[in-house]
Amino acid sequence: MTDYPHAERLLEAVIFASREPVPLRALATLLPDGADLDATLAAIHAHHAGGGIELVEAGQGVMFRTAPDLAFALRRVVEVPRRLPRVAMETLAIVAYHQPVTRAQIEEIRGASLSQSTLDALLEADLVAPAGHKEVPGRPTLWATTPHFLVQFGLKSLRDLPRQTDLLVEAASSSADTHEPGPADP
Amino acid sequence: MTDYPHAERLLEAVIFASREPVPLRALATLLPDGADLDATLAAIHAHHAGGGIELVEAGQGVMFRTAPDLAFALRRVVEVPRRLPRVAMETLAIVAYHQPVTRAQIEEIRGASLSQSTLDALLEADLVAPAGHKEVPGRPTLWATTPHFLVQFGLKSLRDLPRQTDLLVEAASSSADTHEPGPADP
Amino acid sequence: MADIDSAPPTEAFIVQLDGFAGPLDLLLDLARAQKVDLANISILALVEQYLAIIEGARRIRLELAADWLVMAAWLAWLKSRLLLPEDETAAEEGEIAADVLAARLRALEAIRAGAAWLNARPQLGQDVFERGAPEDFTEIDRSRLKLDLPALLAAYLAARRRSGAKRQYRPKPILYWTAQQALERLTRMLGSVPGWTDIAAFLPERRETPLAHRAALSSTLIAGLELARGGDASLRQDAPFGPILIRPGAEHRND
Repeated sequence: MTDYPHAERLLEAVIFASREPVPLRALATLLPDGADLDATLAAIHAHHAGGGIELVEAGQGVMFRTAPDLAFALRRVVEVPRRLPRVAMETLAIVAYHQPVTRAQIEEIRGASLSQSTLDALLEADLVAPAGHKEVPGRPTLWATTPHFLVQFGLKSLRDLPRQTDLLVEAASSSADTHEPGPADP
Repeated sequence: MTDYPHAERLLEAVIFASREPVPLRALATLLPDGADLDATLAAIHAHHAGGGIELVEAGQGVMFRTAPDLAFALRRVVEVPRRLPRVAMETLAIVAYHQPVTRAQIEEIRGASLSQSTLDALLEADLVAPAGHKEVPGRPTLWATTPHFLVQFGLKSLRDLPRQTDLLVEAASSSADTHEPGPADP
Repeated sequence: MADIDSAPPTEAFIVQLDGFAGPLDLLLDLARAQKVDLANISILALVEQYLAIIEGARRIRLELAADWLVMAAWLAWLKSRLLLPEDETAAEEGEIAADVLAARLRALEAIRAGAAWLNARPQLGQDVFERGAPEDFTEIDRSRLKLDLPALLAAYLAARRRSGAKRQYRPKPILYWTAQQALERLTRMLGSVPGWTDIAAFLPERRETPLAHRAALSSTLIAGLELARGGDASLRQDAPFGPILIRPGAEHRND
């Protein structure tokens, strides 16, 4: 369509194929005799003006970049969902099965202390929420799962969780003394 | 300085940004409503005609690459891997024409054993790849060309390979010269 | 066909035998040297040239690769069939074998032409070049959580199993009211009671078993004695096995 001088074609190709911005000095050595570097670069720049790509200066050299205003249209968002850390998942599961439940109870069931960051992560993900206080000295906060928890796990209600007895065949008897009722129990 | 429609700018940018060919389907999803893919690509192609880079179809998509006639000048600037030796090219041609093909079949056609270094070179260049096993005793590996093979040689599909009978006529008419030009040359 | 015998390039071939990728490669080159369509080459002339080259090569280098010699033996057999067939069957065998050889040469020639065609194309990375510095507009969004029920259940089982395993080593929890607990309760409550009060009033509300009740009573008595020792409370029992009364303050102050 346009009439390209050889110098312009050559520099365009070299800048295109290079991995790094091409230093002006390197471009100058490539130019055919008599061709002017600035004029050639200006011609390349003009040829692409208003197009999808543009010639830009970078450091001591030049390079092609896609036009910045197109970045939004070209942006492709790839969702890579995170997994909850194991500790958070276990805590969530205990809240789901034993709610409403105090922090101390969670710690007893897991047999390990519960860090604030784990609880924060579950709160931030809107998976657990405070559900009043237990009426014992110190009035500790009770924790329960949120409606969002049900949505996230594709459950219609807490009753959709498998019963503890179906899940914990051998642990069911040993758990009888401390924390019996599962969410499916009335 | 041409007046660019938005669709043209957008596709130019997205094809330019990628090192690999961009599948036509991906381009179609990016296209603004009402814009025609073929027409837009034709416009981009025309805009770059005669320039240092050109739009070509390769594999299932389109890509920009430098103009072939600049090869000599570019080889001085851009690092170029060694060309495949004749044995490797012949082996590649056998795989291309007879795929999927076993090693024994390749050796039968060339009347010589296939060296490990030749196979390594083709694998390393991502030109051939295993394509299952032949269901005969010993279940030998079958070999086929890769998608990159098409890109490397600027082919849209394996159907772009000239027919062997046409090649023989070509070879016979150009008598016993060593390297006759292929039909793709102007 | 006239110049086949006039220009046998045997000397050159002997020297360059290593340059050929096997006997078939050499045969094809010899065939091409006949400068005619591969369909019309003289197999007999080809065979004689090959045998001459191998013969010459053996004079120079005894260690000739096996496949060159195998091909030579087969071609010698083919030559005998083509030149002096013992009978009609032998002649037919010779013709078939010659056809097979010609077909193999044509197949190899076609592949060579294919390789040449590929070689003549502008190759990416050799003659034409892709974008050197590609741009990636992909953004990774890790804000969403990957949650599924099996993982939740597995986590629950893991938590229960671990704590279950731990529980086996734990001593049985003390369910009884300790003297320490009684002391705290008594200290807290005694201030709000003006006069003599049955010590049983200071027992905790929850006493599941008679044993727990007796344990709580004795703990509270010990706590009362402890307070009396420090002068913070006074104790009194009016009759044997009667109720034990307690009030804040030392004994002598009220007498």
